Amino acid sequence: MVSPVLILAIGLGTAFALGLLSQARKSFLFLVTLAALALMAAISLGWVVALATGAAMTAEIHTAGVAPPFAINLRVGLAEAALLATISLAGLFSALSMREPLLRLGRGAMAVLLVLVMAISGLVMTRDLFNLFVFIELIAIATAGVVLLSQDQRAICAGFKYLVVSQIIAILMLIGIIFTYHATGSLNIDDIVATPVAFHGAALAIFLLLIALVVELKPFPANGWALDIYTSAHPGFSALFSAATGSAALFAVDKVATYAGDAWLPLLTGIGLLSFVGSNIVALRQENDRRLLGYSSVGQLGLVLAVIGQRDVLGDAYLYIAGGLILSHAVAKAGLFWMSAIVRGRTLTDWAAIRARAPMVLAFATFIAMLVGLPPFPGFYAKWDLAQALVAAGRLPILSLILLGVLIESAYLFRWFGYAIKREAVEKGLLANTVDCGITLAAVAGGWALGWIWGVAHGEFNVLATLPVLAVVAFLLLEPLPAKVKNVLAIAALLGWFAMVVGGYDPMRLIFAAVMIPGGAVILIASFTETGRRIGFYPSAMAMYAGLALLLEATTFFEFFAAWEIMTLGSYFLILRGRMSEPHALSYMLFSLGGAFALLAGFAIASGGVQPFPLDQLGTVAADLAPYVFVLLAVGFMTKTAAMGLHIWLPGAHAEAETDVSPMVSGILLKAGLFGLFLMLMQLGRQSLWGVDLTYVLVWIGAISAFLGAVLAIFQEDAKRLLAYSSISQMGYALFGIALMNHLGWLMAMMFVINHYVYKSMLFLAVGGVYKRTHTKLMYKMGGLITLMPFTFVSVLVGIIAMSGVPPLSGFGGRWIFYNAIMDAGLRLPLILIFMAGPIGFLYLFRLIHTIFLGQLKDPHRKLKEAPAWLVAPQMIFVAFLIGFAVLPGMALQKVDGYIGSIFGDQPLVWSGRAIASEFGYWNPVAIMVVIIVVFVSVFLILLAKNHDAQKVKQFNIVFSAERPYRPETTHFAWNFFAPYRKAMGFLETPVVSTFWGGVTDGINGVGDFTRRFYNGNGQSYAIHVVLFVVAVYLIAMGGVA
Amino acid sequence: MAQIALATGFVLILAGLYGALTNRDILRMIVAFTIADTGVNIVLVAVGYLPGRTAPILDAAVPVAEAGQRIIDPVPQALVLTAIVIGLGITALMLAYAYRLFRLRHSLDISTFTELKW
Amino acid sequence: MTFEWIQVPYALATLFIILNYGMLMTAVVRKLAARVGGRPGIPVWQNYIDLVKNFALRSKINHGVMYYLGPVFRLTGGIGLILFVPTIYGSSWAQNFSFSGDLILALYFIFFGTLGMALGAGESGHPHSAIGVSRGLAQVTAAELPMALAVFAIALQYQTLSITGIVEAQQGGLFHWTLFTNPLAVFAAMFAYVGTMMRSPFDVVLAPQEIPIGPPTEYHSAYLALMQTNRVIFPIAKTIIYMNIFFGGATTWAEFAVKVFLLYMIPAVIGVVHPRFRVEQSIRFFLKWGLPVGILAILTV
Amino acid sequence: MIRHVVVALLVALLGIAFWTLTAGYLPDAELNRTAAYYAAHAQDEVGAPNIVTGIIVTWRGLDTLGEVTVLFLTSAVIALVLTQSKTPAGATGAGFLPSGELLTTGTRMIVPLIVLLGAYVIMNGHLTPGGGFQGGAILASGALLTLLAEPTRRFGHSVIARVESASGLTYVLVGLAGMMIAGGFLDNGILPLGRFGAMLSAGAIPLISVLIGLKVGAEFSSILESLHETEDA
Amino acid sequence: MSVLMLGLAIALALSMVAAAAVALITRSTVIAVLAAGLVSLFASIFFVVLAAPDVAMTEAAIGSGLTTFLFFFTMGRIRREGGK
Repeated sequence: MVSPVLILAIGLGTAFALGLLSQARKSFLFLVTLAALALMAAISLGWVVALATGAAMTAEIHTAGVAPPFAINLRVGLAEAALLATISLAGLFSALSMREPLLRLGRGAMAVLLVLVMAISGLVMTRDLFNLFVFIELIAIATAGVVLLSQDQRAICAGFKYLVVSQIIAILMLIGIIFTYHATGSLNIDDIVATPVAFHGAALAIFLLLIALVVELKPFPANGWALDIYTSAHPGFSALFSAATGSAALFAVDKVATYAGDAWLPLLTGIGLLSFVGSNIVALRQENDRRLLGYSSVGQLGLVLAVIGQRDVLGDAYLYIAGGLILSHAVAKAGLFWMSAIVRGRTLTDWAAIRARAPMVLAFATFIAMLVGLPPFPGFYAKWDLAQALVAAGRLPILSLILLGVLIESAYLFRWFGYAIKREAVEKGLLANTVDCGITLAAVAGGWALGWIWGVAHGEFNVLATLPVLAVVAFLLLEPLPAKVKNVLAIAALLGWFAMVVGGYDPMRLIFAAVMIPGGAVILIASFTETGRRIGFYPSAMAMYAGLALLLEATTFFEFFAAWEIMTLGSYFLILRGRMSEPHALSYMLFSLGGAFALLAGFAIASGGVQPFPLDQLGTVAADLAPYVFVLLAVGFMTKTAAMGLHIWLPGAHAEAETDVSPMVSGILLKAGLFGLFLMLMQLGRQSLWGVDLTYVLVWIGAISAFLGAVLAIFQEDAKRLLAYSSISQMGYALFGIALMNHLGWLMAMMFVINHYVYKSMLFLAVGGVYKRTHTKLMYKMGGLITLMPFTFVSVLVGIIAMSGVPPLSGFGGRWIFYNAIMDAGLRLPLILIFMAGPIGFLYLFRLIHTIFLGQLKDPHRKLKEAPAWLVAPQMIFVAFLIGFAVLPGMALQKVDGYIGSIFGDQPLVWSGRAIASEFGYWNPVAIMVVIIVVFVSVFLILLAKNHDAQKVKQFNIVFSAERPYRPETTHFAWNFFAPYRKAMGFLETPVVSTFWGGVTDGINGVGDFTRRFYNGNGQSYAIHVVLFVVAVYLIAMGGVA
Repeated sequence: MAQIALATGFVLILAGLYGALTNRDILRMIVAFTIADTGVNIVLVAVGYLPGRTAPILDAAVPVAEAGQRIIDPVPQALVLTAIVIGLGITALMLAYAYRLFRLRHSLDISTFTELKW
Repeated sequence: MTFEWIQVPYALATLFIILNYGMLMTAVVRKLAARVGGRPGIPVWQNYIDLVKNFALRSKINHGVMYYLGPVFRLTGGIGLILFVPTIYGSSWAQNFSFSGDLILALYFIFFGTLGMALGAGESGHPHSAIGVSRGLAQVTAAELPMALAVFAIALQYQTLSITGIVEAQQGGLFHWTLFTNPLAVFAAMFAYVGTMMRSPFDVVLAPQEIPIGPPTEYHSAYLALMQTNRVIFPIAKTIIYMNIFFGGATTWAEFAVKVFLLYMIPAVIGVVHPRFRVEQSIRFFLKWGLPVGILAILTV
Repeated sequence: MIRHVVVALLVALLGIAFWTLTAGYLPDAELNRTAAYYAAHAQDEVGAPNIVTGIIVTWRGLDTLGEVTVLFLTSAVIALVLTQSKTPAGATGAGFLPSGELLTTGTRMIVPLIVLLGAYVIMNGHLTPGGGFQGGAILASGALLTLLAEPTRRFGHSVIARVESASGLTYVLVGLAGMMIAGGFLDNGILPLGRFGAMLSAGAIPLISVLIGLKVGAEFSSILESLHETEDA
Repeated sequence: MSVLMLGLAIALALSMVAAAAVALITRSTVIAVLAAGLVSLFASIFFVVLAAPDVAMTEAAIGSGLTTFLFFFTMGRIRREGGK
C-alpha cells in the first residue's frame, strides 16, 4: 500500500506545479487538479479497503526519520482512512461542482482548493498538536480564499467575519499548546497521554486548546460567523466546508479529548447537546435553504460532539456510532449542497422545481432520510446502538434530549420535503445539468452503499439484506414501467411473500398477516384505475408493505423497530402523494417519528443495552422498569392507532390521500399499532404506575377515542374526513377491547381488526369512486347517486350495515362478543362512553349514505357513470367476504379464539356447530340470517304481488307544502345534517387537542424565531459572542480554578 | 524575567482583544489583532526561556558536550517562527478583505456589513 | 337450542295473535284518547278498514329500489323483533325463534327497521322525509342510551343475556319483578320506552303540522299498508321486550294482553298532557335525566 | 457604550484566567525531554549548529512545509481578491508623487546590500541565527524598496510565480526523496551530514533553507506586487 | 542574572505596553499603525533579551517591516479611492 503521506505530497505538489503550467490552458489545469484529487481519493479508498479487510495494519508514518515525540508523526487507522476518503471524494465532487468559478479565476483558485483538501486531510492524520494548529490555520486561510469564489457579494463580509474569529481561535490555541508543552514536555498527542500532568496550570492549558477546537466546530451560541459562509459561499464549497472540515474538526476534538482525559467529557456532551438542540430549534424558522443547511450541519456537528462526549460509555461501539453519524451527515449534507446548485431560487419553496427530475426527488428523499437517521442508512443503526449504550449507562436525559433534537430536525426537513413535493414550481426553476446531477447521484449511491456497509457491520440484522426491502429497491429500479405492469408485479410480490411466510405464524399473527399482506393486494387491485407511470407510488407502497411484512417477521427489538420505521417512511411518502396532503403528511410524520422514538426509548430501557434482545423476552423486564417501558411502548403504538390525544394527524392524512392510498393507510396501517399493543400486553400484562393500573388508563383512552371519534364524525361535511374520524372511533373500540385484558376483549379486538379492515377499505374505495366521478368530497354537493352508481351504493350499504352492528352482518358479532366481554370485566364507567358511541356510530354512517346516494340528484351529476370497474371490483370482493364472514364467523375466529384461550388459559366460547354459546348467552348467526331473509322475502313478495307494475319516477316528482321544487339543490337536505346534535353536543367539537399540539409547535417556532434574532450580522458582535462563549464555558467548567 | 515576559505578553493579548472587539473601524481591528499576535509570540518565547542560559546555537561558546545545560528550550522558538509568519499571512489576508469591503460599500465601519443575518 | 320445523307454524300463530291484538289495542287506545277530548273517536275495527283500503289501492309510483324496499325493511324489522323474542314464558309454542340470539340481538335489531325506513325515506327525495329521518335518528339514539345502560344493569344483575333466563328469574310473585328488585334500571328503561314510542312530547319526528307524518311522507297504497302493519306490531314487540325484562314476562295470553295494554298506555297518557319537544330539547332531556339514572343503575347493580 | 463595558468585562475575566497561568508559572530548571533530546542529538542526527533551524527544517519539517503553504496560499488568495476588483477607471495611479532624489539613489545603493545580506542569512541558516524565512523576508524588503523607488516599474510577475512554484515543487520532491532514500518524509539524510559547522554540512538543510528562502521571498514580493499592481492597472 | 538585563526587560515591557495603549487609543489610524510597528520592534529586542536571536530577526523583518508596510499600502489605496 502506498504511504498516506502521498496524499499531502500530491496535494501540495500539484498546487505548486500549477504555477509552472501556462495560465492560458485553463481546462488542462482543471483536469490536472481533478486528477490530483482523484489520486488522493484513490489512495484513501485503497487504505479504507485494506484496513477494513485486515490486509493492512494501522499505518504509523514518521516524518524526518525520528521517533514521534521528537518529530511529527501521522497515523492512518480505519477511522482516519474513512474520513480521508470522505474528504477527498467531497473535494473531488466539490471541485466539479465549482468548475465554473475555478475556470473563471484560473490556477490560483485551483491551487487554493487543492491546498484546502490537503490541509483537511492533514488535520485528520497528524498526531502533533502544533501541526494540528498549522493545518487549522491553513484551512482557515484556504476557506477565506475559496469563499471569495462565490458570485454573492455578501461572501466577502462572510469571509472577513470568518477570519476575525479564526484570529481569536488561533490566539487561544497557541496559548493552549504552549502551556501544554510546558506542562507535559512534548507536543505529540500519544506521548502526552503517557506522561502524567505535572504543572497545575495544565488543566487551563488543556481547556484553552479544547475550547479553541470546540469553537472551530461552530457550537450553537457562538456560530454566527460560520453560518454566513454557508449562506453566501458557493454551494460546492459549502458542501466541502460542512462535510469535510466539519468531520475533520470533530476528529481533531476526538484526538485531543483522548489525551485530555474523561474529566472533560461531560463538558463536551453539554456543549454538543446545546448546539444540537439549539441550532435545530433556530433552524425551524429558516427560509433560505443554504442557511437552513448551515444550521442543520452545525446541529449535526453538535450531535457528534455529544457522542464524543459519551465515548467513555459507548466502549467499542463508539467508532461504529460516531462513524455512522459523521459519514451519513457528510454524505447527506454534501449532497444537499450540491443539489442546491441546481435549484435557482433560494427559498425552501423554490425546491419544488426538483420535481421536474425524478432522480433528484429520490436524492432529496435519501439525503433527508440519512440526516434524520431512518433505515436503511447508517444514521439509523448508529442511533439504535447509541440509545442502547446510553440507557445501559443510565443516561436517559441525554438520550431524550438527542431524540428531541432529532424530532425537531425531522420537523423542518420533512416540511421542506413537503414543499418540494407539493408547492407549485416556478418555471425554469431548475438549472439541471449533467455534472451537478451526476455528483448528486454519486452522493446518493454513496449513501446507499454506506447503508449496506453499516448494515453488514451491524452483524445482527442488515435491513438492506431482507427480501422485502430488496423488493422496494427493485421497484425503485422498475419505475420506468407503466403503472399497470407494476401493479401486477406488486400484487404478485405481496401474494408470493404471504404464501412464503404463512406457514410459520400463530393464528393471531396469521390474521394480522392476512389483513396486511393479501389485504393490501386486494386494495392494490383498485390501483389499476390509474394510468401512466405513477412515479414514486410503487416504491412507497412496497416500502410500507415491506415494513408491515418485516413487522410480523420480527423476532428481536431491532428488527421490530427497523420494520416500524420502514413502514412509517413508506406510508409518509404514500400520504404525501395526495393533492392537498402536505401539512397533514408532515403532522403524520412528526407524530409517527415521536411515537417511534418513544418505542426506541422503551425498547432500550427494556433491553438495558443487551443486543440482540428477543421480542418474546419483553416480559422479563425488571419490575420497577416495566411500567415505564409499558408507558413508552403504549404511547408509541397509540400514535399509530391514533388514540384520542395523538389523533390530529389522522383526519387530514386519510382524507387528503389518493383514492387507493386512503384504504391502504386506514384499513391496514392502523393495524400495525394494534399488533404492537397485542405483543406488548401479551408480554407485559397488567402494569401499574404510581398506583394507577395502566391497562385501566388504556381502557379509558379507548372509550374516549371511540366516543369522541364518533361524535366528531357526525359533524364532518367531507366524506373522507367522516370516514377518518370513524377510523379513530373504531380503533378506540379495538383499544378498549385489548385493554380489557380478558379473553373475549381480545377476541373482540381481533374481530375489529378484520371487520374494520374490510368495511373501512370498502367505504374508502366507494367514496374514492364517487370522488373520481363527482370530483368533490363534500357530501352536500352530491346526492341521489343511487341510480347512477348502484354497485357503489350496494357496497356502502353493506359496509354501513356491517359497521353499525345491525344483526345480519359481522358487525353484530363484534358487538355480541363485546357485551360478553364486559360482563365479567370489573369496570363500569368507561362502558357508558362505549354505549353512547354505538348509536352515534350509526348516525354518521347514515349521514354518509343519505347525503351521497339518496335525496335529490344534482343537475351536473345527471350523466355520471358508475365508478371505474377496477375500483368496484375490490368492493365486491369485500362485500362477498363480509356476507361470508357474517354467516360463518368461525371460519376466521375459531383458531384465534383457541390461541387467545391458550394465553388466558380459559375457553369462554363454546363453538358448537354453527352456533356460539358463551357463559351468558348464545349467538346463532346462521339462524338469524335465515329468519331475516325468509321474513324479508315473504314481505317483499307481498308488496311485489300488490304493487309490481309501479312506474319508476324521478325524485323530482314530489310536492311539498303545495309547491313543486324548481331546483334539486334546494330540496336536498344534507348540509349540517345533524343540526340538533350540534346544538346539543356541539361543545364536544371544540378542538382541545389540536389547540394543545398547535400551542406546542407554535411555542417551539416562537422560541426559534426569537433566538435567531441574536445573529445580527455584525462581524464584531459575532467575535464578542465567541469570546463570551469561551469565558462562559471557562467559568462553568473550571469554576475559576487553574 | 520569564514572569515579566509572560505578563507583558498577556497584557498585549488582552489589549489587542479589547481593541479588536470595541473598535468599529476595520483597519483599527486589524491593527489590534496584530498587537495581540505580537503578544502571543512574546508569550510563546517566554515559556521557552530558562533563566541563566544562552541561545540554542552550538558554536565555539557552547560546545556540544555541555549543550544540555547551557541552552534554553529551542522548541518554542521554532513554533514562534511559524506563528509569526502565520500571523502575517492572516493579517495580509484581512487587509485585502478590508480593501475589498471598502470597495463594496465605501465605508470601513464593520456595522454596515450586516445583510447576512438571522 | 336446535331448530325444529314445528317452530315455524307456532311462530306464525303467535304472529297472527299479536297482529290482531295490536290492531284492536291501538284502535282502543286512540278511541280512549278521543273520548278524553270529548270526541266519539274511531270505531275499534278502524285499523282493519285502513289496512284493507291501502291494500286495495293501486299505486303507479316508485322512487327507486331503496324506496321500494323501505317498507319491506320496516316490516321485516317489526316481525323479526317479535320472532326473536319469546312471547309467553313457559308455553312450548310461543317461544318463536328466540334460540338464535337473545337480548343483544333484540337490542340491535330495533335499528334494522329504523335503517330500512330511513333509507327508503331518503330515496324518496322528499325534504320533509329527510328532515324527519334526521330528527328521528338523532332523537332515537339519545333515547336508546338509558335503555342500553338499563339492559346492561339487568344483565349484570341476573348474570345472563338470555331473555328466557331473565323472565325465569322473575317468576314467583309480584315482588320478584325487576321493577322491584332493580327499580333504577326500570326507571331508566322507561325513559327510553317513552322516548321511542313516537308520542308527544317526543313525536317531533312525524310532527303532523311541520312535516306531514315525517319519513313516510311519500309512501302510499301498498307501501303504506306494510308500514301500518308495522306501526301496529312494532310497539307491541318492544313492549314485549320491556315486559319480559322488567315486568316479569307473561305466562298466559291474558296476562300478556293486560300487561301490554297497561305499558302501552303509559306513553299515551304522558303524551296527552305534554307539548312537543324540539329535537335538541329531547336530546338534552335524555342526557340530563335519562343518562344519570342509567349510570346510577349500572353503578348500584 | 454597553459594548465597551461588556468587552471590558470579558477581557477582565480572560485576564483572570491568564493571571492564574502566569502566577503559577515557574520556568523549568532543566530542559524537558524533547529539548534535551534535540540538544543532545543536534550534531549527530541533524548536523546543524543552529538547533532551531534544525528543528524547523528537519525535525518539525512538516510544520515548515505547512508554513510555506500558508504564505503560498496568502499570495494566491490576495491575487484572487485583488484581480477580482480592478480599480475603478477614474482613480488611476497617475497621481504618484515622483520619488525623491534621496530615495532613488539610496535604493540603487542599498538594494544590492540587502540582497547580499538576504543571501547570507539564507545560506548560513543552519550555522548562525537566521534561515529560510528571515532571508526570504529580507529579500522581499529589498524588492519592496525597489517598488517604492520606481512605482511604475513592472516586475516580471510570471518570473516570480515561476520561481515560487519551482522552489515549492522541489521542496516537496526533496521531502519525497527523503522518504524514498532516507528515514522519512523531509528527512535531511538524503545528503551527507558533512563536517559539523561547515557551510555545506547538515545534510539537506542548506538546500531546504535556500528553497524556503526563495519561496518566501518570491511570495512576499508577489503579495506586494499584486497589492501594487492592481493600483493602476 | 544581571540586574541590567532585568532592568532592560522591565523597561522594554513597559514601553511595549505604552505603545500598545497608544495604538489602541489614538484617533488617526496612521499613528496606530506606527505604534503597532513600534510594539513589534520592541518585541524583537525583547526576544534578543530572551535569548531567541532567530525569532528576533524574523519579528523585526516581518513583524515591524512588512506588516507596517502592508498597512500603509492598503491605507494608501483606500485614501486614494475616496476614503477618509
